[in-house]
Amino acid sequence: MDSYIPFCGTPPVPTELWTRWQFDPVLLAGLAALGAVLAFKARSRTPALVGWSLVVLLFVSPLCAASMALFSARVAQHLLLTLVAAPVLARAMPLRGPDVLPVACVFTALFWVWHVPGPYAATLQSDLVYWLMHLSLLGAAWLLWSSVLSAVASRPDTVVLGIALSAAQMSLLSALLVFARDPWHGWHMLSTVPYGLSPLADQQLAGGIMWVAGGALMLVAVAALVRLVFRAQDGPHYSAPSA
Amino acid sequence: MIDATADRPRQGPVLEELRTYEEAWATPPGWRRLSSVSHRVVGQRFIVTGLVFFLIAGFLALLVRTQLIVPENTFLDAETYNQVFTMHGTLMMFLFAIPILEGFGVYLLPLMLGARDLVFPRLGAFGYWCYLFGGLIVLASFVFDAAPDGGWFMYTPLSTKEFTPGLSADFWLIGITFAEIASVTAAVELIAAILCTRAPGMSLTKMPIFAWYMLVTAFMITVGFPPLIVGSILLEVERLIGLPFFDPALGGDPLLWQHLFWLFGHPEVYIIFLPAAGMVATMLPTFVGKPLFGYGYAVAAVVTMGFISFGLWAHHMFATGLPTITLTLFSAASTIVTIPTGVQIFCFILTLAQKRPRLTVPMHFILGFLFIFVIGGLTGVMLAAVPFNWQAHDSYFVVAHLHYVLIGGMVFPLIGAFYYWTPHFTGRMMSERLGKWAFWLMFSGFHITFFLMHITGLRGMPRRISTYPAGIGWDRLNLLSTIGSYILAAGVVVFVWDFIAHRWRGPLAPRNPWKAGTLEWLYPPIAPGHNFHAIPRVHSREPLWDQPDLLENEAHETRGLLRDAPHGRRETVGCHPLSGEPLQIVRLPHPTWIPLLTAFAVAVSFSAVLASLYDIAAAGAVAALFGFAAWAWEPSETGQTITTNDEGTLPVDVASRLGHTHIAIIGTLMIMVALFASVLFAVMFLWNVQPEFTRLAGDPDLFWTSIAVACGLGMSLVAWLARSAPMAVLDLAVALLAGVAGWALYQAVLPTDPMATALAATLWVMAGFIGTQQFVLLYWSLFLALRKVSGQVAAGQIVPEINRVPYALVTAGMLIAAAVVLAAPQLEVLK
Amino acid sequence: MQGKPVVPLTLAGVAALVLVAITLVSVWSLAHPQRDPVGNALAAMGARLDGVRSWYAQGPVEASPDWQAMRLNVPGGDAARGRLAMVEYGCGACHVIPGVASARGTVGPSLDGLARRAYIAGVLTNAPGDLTRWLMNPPLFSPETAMPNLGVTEADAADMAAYLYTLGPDA
Amino acid sequence: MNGPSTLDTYGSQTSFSSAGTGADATLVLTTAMSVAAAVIFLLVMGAVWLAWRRDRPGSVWWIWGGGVILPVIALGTLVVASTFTLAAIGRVDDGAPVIEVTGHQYWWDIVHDPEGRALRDANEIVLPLNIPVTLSLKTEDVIHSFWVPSIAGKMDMVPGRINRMTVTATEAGRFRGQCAEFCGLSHPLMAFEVVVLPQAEYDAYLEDLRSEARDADTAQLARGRDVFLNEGCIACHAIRGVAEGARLGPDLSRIGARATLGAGMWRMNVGNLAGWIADVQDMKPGAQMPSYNHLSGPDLRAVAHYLASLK
Repeated sequence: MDSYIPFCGTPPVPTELWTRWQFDPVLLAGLAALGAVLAFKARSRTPALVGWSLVVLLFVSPLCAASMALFSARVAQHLLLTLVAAPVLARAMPLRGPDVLPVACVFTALFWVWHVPGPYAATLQSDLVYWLMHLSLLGAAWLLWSSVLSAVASRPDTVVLGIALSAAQMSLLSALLVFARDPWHGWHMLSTVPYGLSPLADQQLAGGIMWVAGGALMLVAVAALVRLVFRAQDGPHYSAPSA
Repeated sequence: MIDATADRPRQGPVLEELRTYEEAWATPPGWRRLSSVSHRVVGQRFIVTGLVFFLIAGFLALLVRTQLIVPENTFLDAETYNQVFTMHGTLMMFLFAIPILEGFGVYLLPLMLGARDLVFPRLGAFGYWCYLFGGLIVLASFVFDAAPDGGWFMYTPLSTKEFTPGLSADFWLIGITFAEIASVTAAVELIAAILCTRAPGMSLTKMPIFAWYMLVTAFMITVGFPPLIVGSILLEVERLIGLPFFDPALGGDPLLWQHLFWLFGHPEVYIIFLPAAGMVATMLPTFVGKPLFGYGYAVAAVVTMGFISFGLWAHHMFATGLPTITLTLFSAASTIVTIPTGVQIFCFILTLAQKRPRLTVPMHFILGFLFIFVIGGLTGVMLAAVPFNWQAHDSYFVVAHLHYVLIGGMVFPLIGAFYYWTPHFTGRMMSERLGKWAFWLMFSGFHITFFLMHITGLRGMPRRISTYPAGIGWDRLNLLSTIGSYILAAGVVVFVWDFIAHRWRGPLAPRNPWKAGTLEWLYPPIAPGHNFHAIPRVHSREPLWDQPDLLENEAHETRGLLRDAPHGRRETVGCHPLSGEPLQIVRLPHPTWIPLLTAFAVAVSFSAVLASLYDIAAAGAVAALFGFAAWAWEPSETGQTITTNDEGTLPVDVASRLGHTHIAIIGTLMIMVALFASVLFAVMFLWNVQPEFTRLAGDPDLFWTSIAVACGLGMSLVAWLARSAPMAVLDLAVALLAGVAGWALYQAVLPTDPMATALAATLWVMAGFIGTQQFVLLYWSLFLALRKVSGQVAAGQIVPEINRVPYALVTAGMLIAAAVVLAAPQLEVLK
Repeated sequence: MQGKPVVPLTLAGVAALVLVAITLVSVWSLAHPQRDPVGNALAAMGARLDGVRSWYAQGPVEASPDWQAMRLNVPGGDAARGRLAMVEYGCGACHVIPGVASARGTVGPSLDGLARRAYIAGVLTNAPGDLTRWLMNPPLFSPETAMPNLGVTEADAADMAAYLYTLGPDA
Repeated sequence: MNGPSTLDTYGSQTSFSSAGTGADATLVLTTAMSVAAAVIFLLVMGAVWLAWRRDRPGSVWWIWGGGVILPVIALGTLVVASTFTLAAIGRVDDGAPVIEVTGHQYWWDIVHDPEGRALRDANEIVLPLNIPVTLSLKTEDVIHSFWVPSIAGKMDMVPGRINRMTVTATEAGRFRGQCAEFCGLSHPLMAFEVVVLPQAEYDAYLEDLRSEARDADTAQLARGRDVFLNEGCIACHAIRGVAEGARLGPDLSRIGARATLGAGMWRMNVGNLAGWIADVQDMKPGAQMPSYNHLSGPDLRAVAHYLASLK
């Protein structure tokens, strides 16, 4: 296993970061397939295009390489994938799945599994596990946002609970990342130093990003959902009868 | 489905003939009024008790200010001073602000929503007694000369046995935890009431805005209070038997308390602010004569605020040495809350812009609210800037800021609300003249007191000091602040005098005295003790404005659903949570002593813990369990149908996901999940922060852990089966499996030594919490089995069974999560 | 509440007044005590009021001089300076001294009503000269006393004696 | 350096006059934010005023403008400004000389150069002028908070943790600091002084900390020293060259040189010292030291004079 090179390559130093684009043929094929499915199945073009472009960017751009060096980059990638790309894709092409709450539970479990030390290390030792991580996260998030969008008008209670659960677990995980005294991930022990961060600082940054940016994205989602409901059913207004 | 005429005890045709509407809803006279469970009575109890606590706490504040009037004052000694400021904060935050706002919610919401009572009146009454007894326990500390003196946030390790011997901290922890039961029960009750008992046609988007604010507040309470309850229990357990949760030498961490406390404490501020803002949003349109501008925006802002408030707690801890790299992110996060606040403020401003408002006394207080709260919000934004926070934190600047936010954001709207709704309580108007005096005295006194404190704080005066040296720059500021506080207090006295004296001096209030648009003003404000002879259909958010006939007819002749009391019973219409269309008839309880007696039993139990009389505590707890059983023993009427005059046939107490009991269970489960999440947070926080203690106290037994999980899953499965095949034997099976699961969990943690490390101690707490859940299921299932065996319920009446399923499922989920945590340290793959 | 709408000018006007008042008070509170005309004026006014009060408290002028007051007169002693010196030398650590907020000590006797006492520490007569000498070196007169030699200068001792003789001459 | 104590000085404990880089940068931020807050307040109140006078509905864009766009701009600016300030003052300088400050109920233990020869003092922190110093903040009992408003913002002292902050004093003089986190009965009596000295004087101070305490050169002082040794004071207090090692109470090797007694609360003089020894529980309730009211008068005087002589 020692000779194994993770999917996104060895941790880059800052100067070479911008040259590290990822043009793995399998990856490109997969992205193309996703694009094809979206092109045929998506309900609306614009969100499909936006979502797909974001996914492409997240995996082809040097962000992929950066996540080899920095855990915070990995977290940023996951947040963009699950909280921006996934809802946009769900808007474009809703998946059909179970209720919001079970999906939120599954999403929570996956989100934790892929950020704790053991499984995280495994993704860096096998391409298969690496892709299992990204596909399962994207899939669960896509499913979650699809069921949120489809249930928001009919069952806002489960939507609220599901989003509350997703937001709360994310806060909890990020709090642990921020307040840890030792870094969790052995992989990043040396890789963060060229970026002027200690491994612990990198992890704290990751937690902070998850806490704040993740929370902010959740908020935007909540506000947008409430507006969605109200735009559909805003009632008539009456003024006091003049005396 | 059972026919309504089927023979059932206690509601035979005899009763139906006898009782008129007024008789069915009569409040018992004299001392038997204590048995009343009506939302009006309970709401008024909350409001009056809250007001009394406000006056006590305000008096303590004057003692504080008097002590600080000159440097090196000897008016109070340090010990008394510490007790006084601790009790001031405690009473204001826990026993005044939240209960009184919930009291307004309890009183007003059914009236605004078109319900005859809250859906769980006995729960409301029980909650009130818990609040009262809890408050009395806290107050009793003065009598025993053991008033808490650790500040209202009771930081560890100062509040541990080592540094605070004696009972003072125990009075605080036990009394406050007890009083918090009232807050969470009221929250569940309000959630169910708002979602399930609205007038026909009142969809969620047509609710009065106050209901939205209260709904979000109630949800926030269910999630926000549990961390403090868990923290209090941990601290009390550490004090009583010495489990080392907060002792760094044994792997604990004093900051764990701060995290749990502020995880509660930050949302708490919004829990206090939101209902008051809801009052503003209700009163303001009345005086403008136009609906609230941007209702949808306001709702979106309130809902987002509810979410945001849980992510900000770290900004109370900027000076505890958080990682520098995250400080900026937390700082940015803290400022985000300005956006929904700003949206609400601009909704109010734009409401004002629609028409020239009437400048009444409540309107004065609303303007005062805008003026003060905006300043408080701006200083709050300043405090989010980390470098500034390091100077201002724990100084008088923060004292100024928090009073601007709380007095401006809550007390001013509240007193406006008293002027606005008092006619509803008493049938008489409060004085416009005295009201303006009260306002101007409070407004000017407030600013003199607290504006100067910004300067005092930046000049270096820390908070919570009973004395300060003369001549280093704080003398004049403190003198002026104290003078201001007397002016402020004079304003409060004028208000209280007016509130008392208007009972005989105030002019009689006409019907709908403020020309409001919301339903609570339908009846002439001579309190009849009951609401709605019939429940009218509504078409908008302002029914009294858009249906003038409602006010043109006599109130008791209102046309609508459930005219009078066709069955001589207390009933109201239950609605679909979203559309507001009638869904069911909710049968409501008549006056009963059980809530009072049960709360008293709980009070005995809590006080006995305080006095270390554990056998009495156990006896009290058992008595309370009997109380709950007696309370729920009454015959179920689910499955009957009632034909109403214009909505066709409606079922009684539906057994479905849309029913009020189910919504209440969801609310309860939110509390349970939040409690569990708090415990889980404690476990993982300690594991993460003090990893070197992970293996020191022995490993949990994984065999028993898996037995526990298996039983938990089996229990859920049987509970799920029992929902469609209600047989006593299934209930017994659920009880058995729940019991075995709890016992297996105990066996699982047994190899760890809770006294040895804090991590092991939190594992025991986690197991104990789930064990309690299992016990509830066991108790619940035995209760159901007993009822079936004794013939109290018939087939088809499956309400409790259907509600037990989510409870069992969530409990099983907790078991699985706990199992992962118990197993994790032994799985090399995780570390 | 049915009356004609009050002109909001009143409201804004009073609010503005409150604002202005708070601003003025804040600015004043920031002024250094030694460069504070308002504070100095207030202090001067207070001193004048004190003078009037003490004049009034003396009551009607009697024919005979107040021998008691004259007996306690400390030549060259300034009571106001003496009070500050008490703080400076730390007398309050051991004694309660009325008028000195920080002086709450219980090690030695309270100095309240000192003017009425017959002896100082039981060894010296209570007269201005003896009190001044005592303050400058207590162990000289009472070898077993716990009161240390505080290194008080003669001028300071006279000031302190003058202040102490203001404590309860008439009661 | 034995000037008047901060108790005599107006404005000795204020964030308005800054004598350290941290306080300085923060004061700029404070001023800017206060002005901005005042402007925003007036704008919002102006909007209320206009709304009051207006008689027809406004546009929903006001909500977007006032509730979303304006806050986002203002907050963005604030976060940027605050971050720059934080970056300027928040960094811990690992290379700077270290002073370890330990909070106790209710006094401060101070160790210069803790990694080296550990030079102890108490309740008076001497800082070199214009040289960054890293403070290492700890506590022995409950949470305290270290705050010298004129030098820098505060930092908590939490059991089980060490918090560090780097400060640079930019003005010579004496400044008052105080515990800012409620820590028990005598929390208001837990202050201290910071003395900022030019390099040469600072070096002399450190030299002073290295050398033994002043000798008792008169009969009375010798008697005081004997009382100190015989009455058990040495169980808690150390005096270099006389009795070393005890750390439960403040180091008294140069107590007479400090301007204040009892952690920044009283002026240092024989009178206060005698009163303190005889009845510390009255002066500072809850302090760990018992009142020594069983000493004979001459013994009390002697020990007070002896301590006052330690300069």
